[in-house]
Amino acid sequence: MENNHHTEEQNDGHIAEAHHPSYGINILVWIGLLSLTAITVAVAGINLGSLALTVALVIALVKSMFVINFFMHLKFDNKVFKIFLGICMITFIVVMILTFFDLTFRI
Amino acid sequence: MRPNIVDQVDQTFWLIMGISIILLALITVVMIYFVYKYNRKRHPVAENIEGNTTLEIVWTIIPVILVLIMFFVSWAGFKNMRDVPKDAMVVSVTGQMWKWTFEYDNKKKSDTLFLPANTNVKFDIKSIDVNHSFYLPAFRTKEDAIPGRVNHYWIRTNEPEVYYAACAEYCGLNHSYMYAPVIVIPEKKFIEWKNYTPPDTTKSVTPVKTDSLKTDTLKTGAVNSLNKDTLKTGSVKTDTIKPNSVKQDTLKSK
Amino acid sequence: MANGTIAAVPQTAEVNFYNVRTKHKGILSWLLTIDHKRIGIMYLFAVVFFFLVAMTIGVFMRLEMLTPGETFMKPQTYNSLFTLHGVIMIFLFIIPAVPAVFGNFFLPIQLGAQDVQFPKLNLLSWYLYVIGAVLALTSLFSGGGIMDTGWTFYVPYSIRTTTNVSLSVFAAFVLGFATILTGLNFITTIHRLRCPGMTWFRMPLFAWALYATSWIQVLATPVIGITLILIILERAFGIGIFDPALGGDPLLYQHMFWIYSHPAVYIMILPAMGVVSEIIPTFSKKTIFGYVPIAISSLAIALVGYLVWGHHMFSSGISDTSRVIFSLLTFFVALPSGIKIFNWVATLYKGSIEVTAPMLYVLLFIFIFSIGGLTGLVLGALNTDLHLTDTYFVVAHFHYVMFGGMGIIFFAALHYWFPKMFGKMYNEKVAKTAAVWIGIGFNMLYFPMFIMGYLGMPRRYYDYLPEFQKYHVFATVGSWVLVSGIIIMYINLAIALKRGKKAPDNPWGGTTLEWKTSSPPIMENFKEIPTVTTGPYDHSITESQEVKK
Amino acid sequence: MSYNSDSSVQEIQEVHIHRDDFGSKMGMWLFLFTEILLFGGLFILYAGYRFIYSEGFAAAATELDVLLGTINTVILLTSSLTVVLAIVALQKENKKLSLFFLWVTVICGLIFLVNKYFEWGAKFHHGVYPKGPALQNMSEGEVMYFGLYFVMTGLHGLHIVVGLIFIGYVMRQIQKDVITSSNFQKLENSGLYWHLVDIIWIFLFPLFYLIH
Ligand code: HEA
Ligand code: HEA
Ligand code: CUA
Ligand SMILES: [Cu+2]
Repeated sequence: MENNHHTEEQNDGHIAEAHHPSYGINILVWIGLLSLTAITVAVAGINLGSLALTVALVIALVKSMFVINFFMHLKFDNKVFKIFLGICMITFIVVMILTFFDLTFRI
Repeated sequence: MRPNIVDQVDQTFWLIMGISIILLALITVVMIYFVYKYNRKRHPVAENIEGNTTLEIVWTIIPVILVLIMFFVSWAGFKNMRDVPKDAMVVSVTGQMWKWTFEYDNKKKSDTLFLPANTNVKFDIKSIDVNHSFYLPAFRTKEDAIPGRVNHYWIRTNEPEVYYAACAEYCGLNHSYMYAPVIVIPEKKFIEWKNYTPPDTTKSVTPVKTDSLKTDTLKTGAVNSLNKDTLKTGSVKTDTIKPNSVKQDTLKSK
Repeated sequence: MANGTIAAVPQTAEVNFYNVRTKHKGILSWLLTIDHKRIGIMYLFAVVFFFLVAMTIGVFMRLEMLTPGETFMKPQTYNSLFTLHGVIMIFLFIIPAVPAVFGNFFLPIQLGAQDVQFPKLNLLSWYLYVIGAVLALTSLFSGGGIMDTGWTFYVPYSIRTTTNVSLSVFAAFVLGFATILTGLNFITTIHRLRCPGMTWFRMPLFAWALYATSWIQVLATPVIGITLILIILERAFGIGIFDPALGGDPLLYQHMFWIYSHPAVYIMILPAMGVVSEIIPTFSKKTIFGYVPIAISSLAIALVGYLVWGHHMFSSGISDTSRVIFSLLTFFVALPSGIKIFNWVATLYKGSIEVTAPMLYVLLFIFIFSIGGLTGLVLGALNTDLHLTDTYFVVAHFHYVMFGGMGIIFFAALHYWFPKMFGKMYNEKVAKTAAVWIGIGFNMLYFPMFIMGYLGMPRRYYDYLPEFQKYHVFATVGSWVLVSGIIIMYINLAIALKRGKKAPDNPWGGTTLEWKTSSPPIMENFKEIPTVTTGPYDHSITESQEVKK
Repeated sequence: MSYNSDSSVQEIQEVHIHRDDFGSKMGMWLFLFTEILLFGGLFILYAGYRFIYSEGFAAAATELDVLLGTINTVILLTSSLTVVLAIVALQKENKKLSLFFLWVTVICGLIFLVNKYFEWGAKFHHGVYPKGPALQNMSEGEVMYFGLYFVMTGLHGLHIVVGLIFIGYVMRQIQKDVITSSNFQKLENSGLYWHLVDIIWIFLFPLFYLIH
């Protein structure tokens, strides 16, 4: 593989050896996700007023962190992927905030 | 006395332009000088220069200062534009394909905008079909007419004069014919006009439907099929209004 | 296995990627190729074709504007033409122009790689481009006629007009995907395929520019993708998302549109800036001044470019607070562009400058782009924009930055890399004459538009008040000068293609890796994978083997 | 080896396609980002309209079936798990088990779609569809809500279909031993895609079904 001269992200391009996850941890994560689903549905029954949105979104965020870190393996992956995801999320959040500078302050 | 919006816009414009022209001249002159001085014929061997941190800092800081000056000047002008005087007379402006309708506080409607001289006027700008933009070039400002919203701006009229309003947001076939005459008259005459209702005005003034139009009515109304001439009648003929009839010198910077 | 094959490519210069024996023969060897160079050439011809189409439309538009009232077309035709002109220029020409043509051809070579990371995906991008183009052409002859919304597709007009908006918008969606895939490909290529020794800060600045561009392509294009799909859904099913009659908010549409389309203007200009950073050191025979600031400013432009889209909406009734914020941010986006300009000019200092055709275009670019960029500041200012928005001032601004920026640099790149891409030399004198014509014609055409705009001539106007006629006439005449310049340029290149002298491997004395392989390059780009030990523009070590022409 | 022998030409073409799992994964992630921002646009619209029409949205949200939504959430979470398990199984060189897990995923996906079909069907039946009779009588906020509901869940459903096709293709490749315990990046990429679809649902679920 002459032409696989990777100057960074040190590995030879084959990541099979990178990490050996087991069945167990993934099943645990799954149970966690199901519990969080149960919680969010249960909480939705209570009248939290304006807090409801925040709570639901926080739970959804936690759930997606689980999926991203374990199922999608990001926790064990190379740093670039974390940076990439960070760039993507920051872009999205900033765009959202700037849009709301308009919506919130309209008369 | 508040600063005049027209002057402020022109001053900001020429301030930014002035800085820009100086910068442009500098860049161009230096560039041409280098190309001449260090031409291969005169200067066959180049000297390798990697960069210079001091210079980088200088040409970051100076532009920062320049743009901040530009920003604050334009912001000051903008604040004035958005801060409507309390005593402003309100005219409601409604755009539709392809004409403007003006409504005064006494419900009088007109498709020519009559305004009293030396008065602050606030426009409430609406649209009943697609986006338009109520543009008064002589007053250096515009604001879009967006269906479902009311936008606004204000101006201060001067001495009696004839201007025009144009539509500056593309709105279909006759976008370029969506003018309205703007006639500033002495205050007394204006009040006379406003309170005078000729028995047959209703004919010349098209009633404006204010309830929102459904999508379909427009589609069948064939945005396409009208031709230029049918539309021109009813609206102003282009040659009757003198654009920027503000005297030439007011247009130039002060 | 790779090793053996590369060594087996013979030394004879005659074997290049055009005549190497490939699996498929004839036209198929192009249509099924996964070679980045061939794909780049295919893009070149497609892009130039659409450029000429849109330019011809532009000339017709100018002709119509020669006199007030009807000159030779009806308003509906004019409205369709400027829409078509804008859509083709933006989606079919300027966005793919430099990345897809020169990026495809030269990025892997400059990195010392044999191809992009995903060659098949690269071909798929090309096909998406072609499909998008075919859809766009189909939309002209089907449905309710040629779209007449302007390239911004603003709702509610775009929902209501009876013309064929849906298909054209879908074409733009497909074209968007083509650019996303190209961007994705380039990012991965730059991360994975740099040759040994090529650290991030030894990459040519063209690669840096493409890297920044690609990120915008990946992260911004999907937003317009979904927005365009929503227009189609509203037209087809009456789903209310933007339609104010159903409670939708047309301003949210504008937000969505410009969230993409402002970053998109930096998709257009960043690659051009990358090309400039290549050409200036080559013809000054010295390294670039301020490599790191230029590289970083590309990223900065990409970054800040995300934060300023609201400046296209100053008059639309967005909140005053957001106008102030967007305006401030807009002013900051000018800084990295300025840093680039200053560093380029500084590179000339104590160089050994040769004004060849590509260099002439670059000098022209610096002048014209500065005008375009600086007038952008007036538009970014809060109070002046309310006067100038949607007038010819804006039209002048964006032609100065788009045509004067990317367009001129497209010509520069074409001349700079022509010997490498086709192995032929063109007539230098004629090329320079054409550049001068283009420079004069360009300014005659667009400068009057600044004045008209300031005097209050709105854009997208089929007809105008008589007092503007003198400016319009001047501009129209300018367009003829420009046309002649461009025709001379293309004819010169066409002749060179047929009968040009054979080009040496390194006609300009360039230092980046593409000049270290044959002209045209061999199939695998290099006989053996190069190893890099210095920065990209180190002229001190180039052997003076270059052939002066 | 002479360059004009056919075999070498063959090889010249093949050199292009070198294997780089890391690069392939990077490409996949970048693609996922475009998907995130594709939905991101819709999420911005959702947020915007929810802000403008908070009451209409609250009223409309009560009309969705929380139970159905919850079931679909559980189904998708489970299918995500089985994809991961399929990767683990393949890494442990258990091809059969891996294929079994993928089958579970596919079936979960199909059940999800069937549920969605019934959900949409019920809405249509009650006249809740664009321009439908029920929508004519609703407030603007509710119309916006259902517009977004149909677009977002519809697009999500489309992604499920694409994910299923992707996984189906990967299963065939596993069967043919193209994807193996030492070469499973394609499987992982299909997994990444599927998880992303799952994550989007994780947000759609509370936003449409739970918050009143
Ligand atoms: C290649 C494309 C391109 C580029 C690079 C730019 C660059 C810029 N543009 Fe432009 N723009 C467009 C394409 C582009 N634009 C298009 C297509 C439209 C119209 C869309 C439509 O409505 O159809 C538009 C419209 C447009 C508007 C909206 C006008 C309106 O409709 O009301 C604004 C407003 O702020 C704007 C601003 C700017 C600014 C500040 C920059 C800056 O990035 C410029 C930065 C460069 C410089 C400033 C020059 C060099 C710098 C120096 C010499 C340094 C010293 C300078 C100082 C810092 C003081 N542009
Ligand atoms: C890259 C972008 C780009 C480029 C290069 C151009 C190039 C030109 N454009 Fe522009 N233009 C846009 C992008 C561009 N345009 C956009 C985005 C809009 C906004 C659309 C909208 O409002 O929605 C616009 C709008 C626009 C308008 C405003 C319309 C209006 O608001 O009413 C005008 C008016 O004059 C105009 C004119 C021209 C002209 C004369 C050229 C000239 O450069 C053309 C020069 C042409 C030649 C030099 C042709 C040479 C070749 C031939 C004649 C062909 C010969 C044929 C063969 C050899 C096969 N354009
Ligand atoms: Cu009304 Cu343009
Ligand atoms: Cu912009």
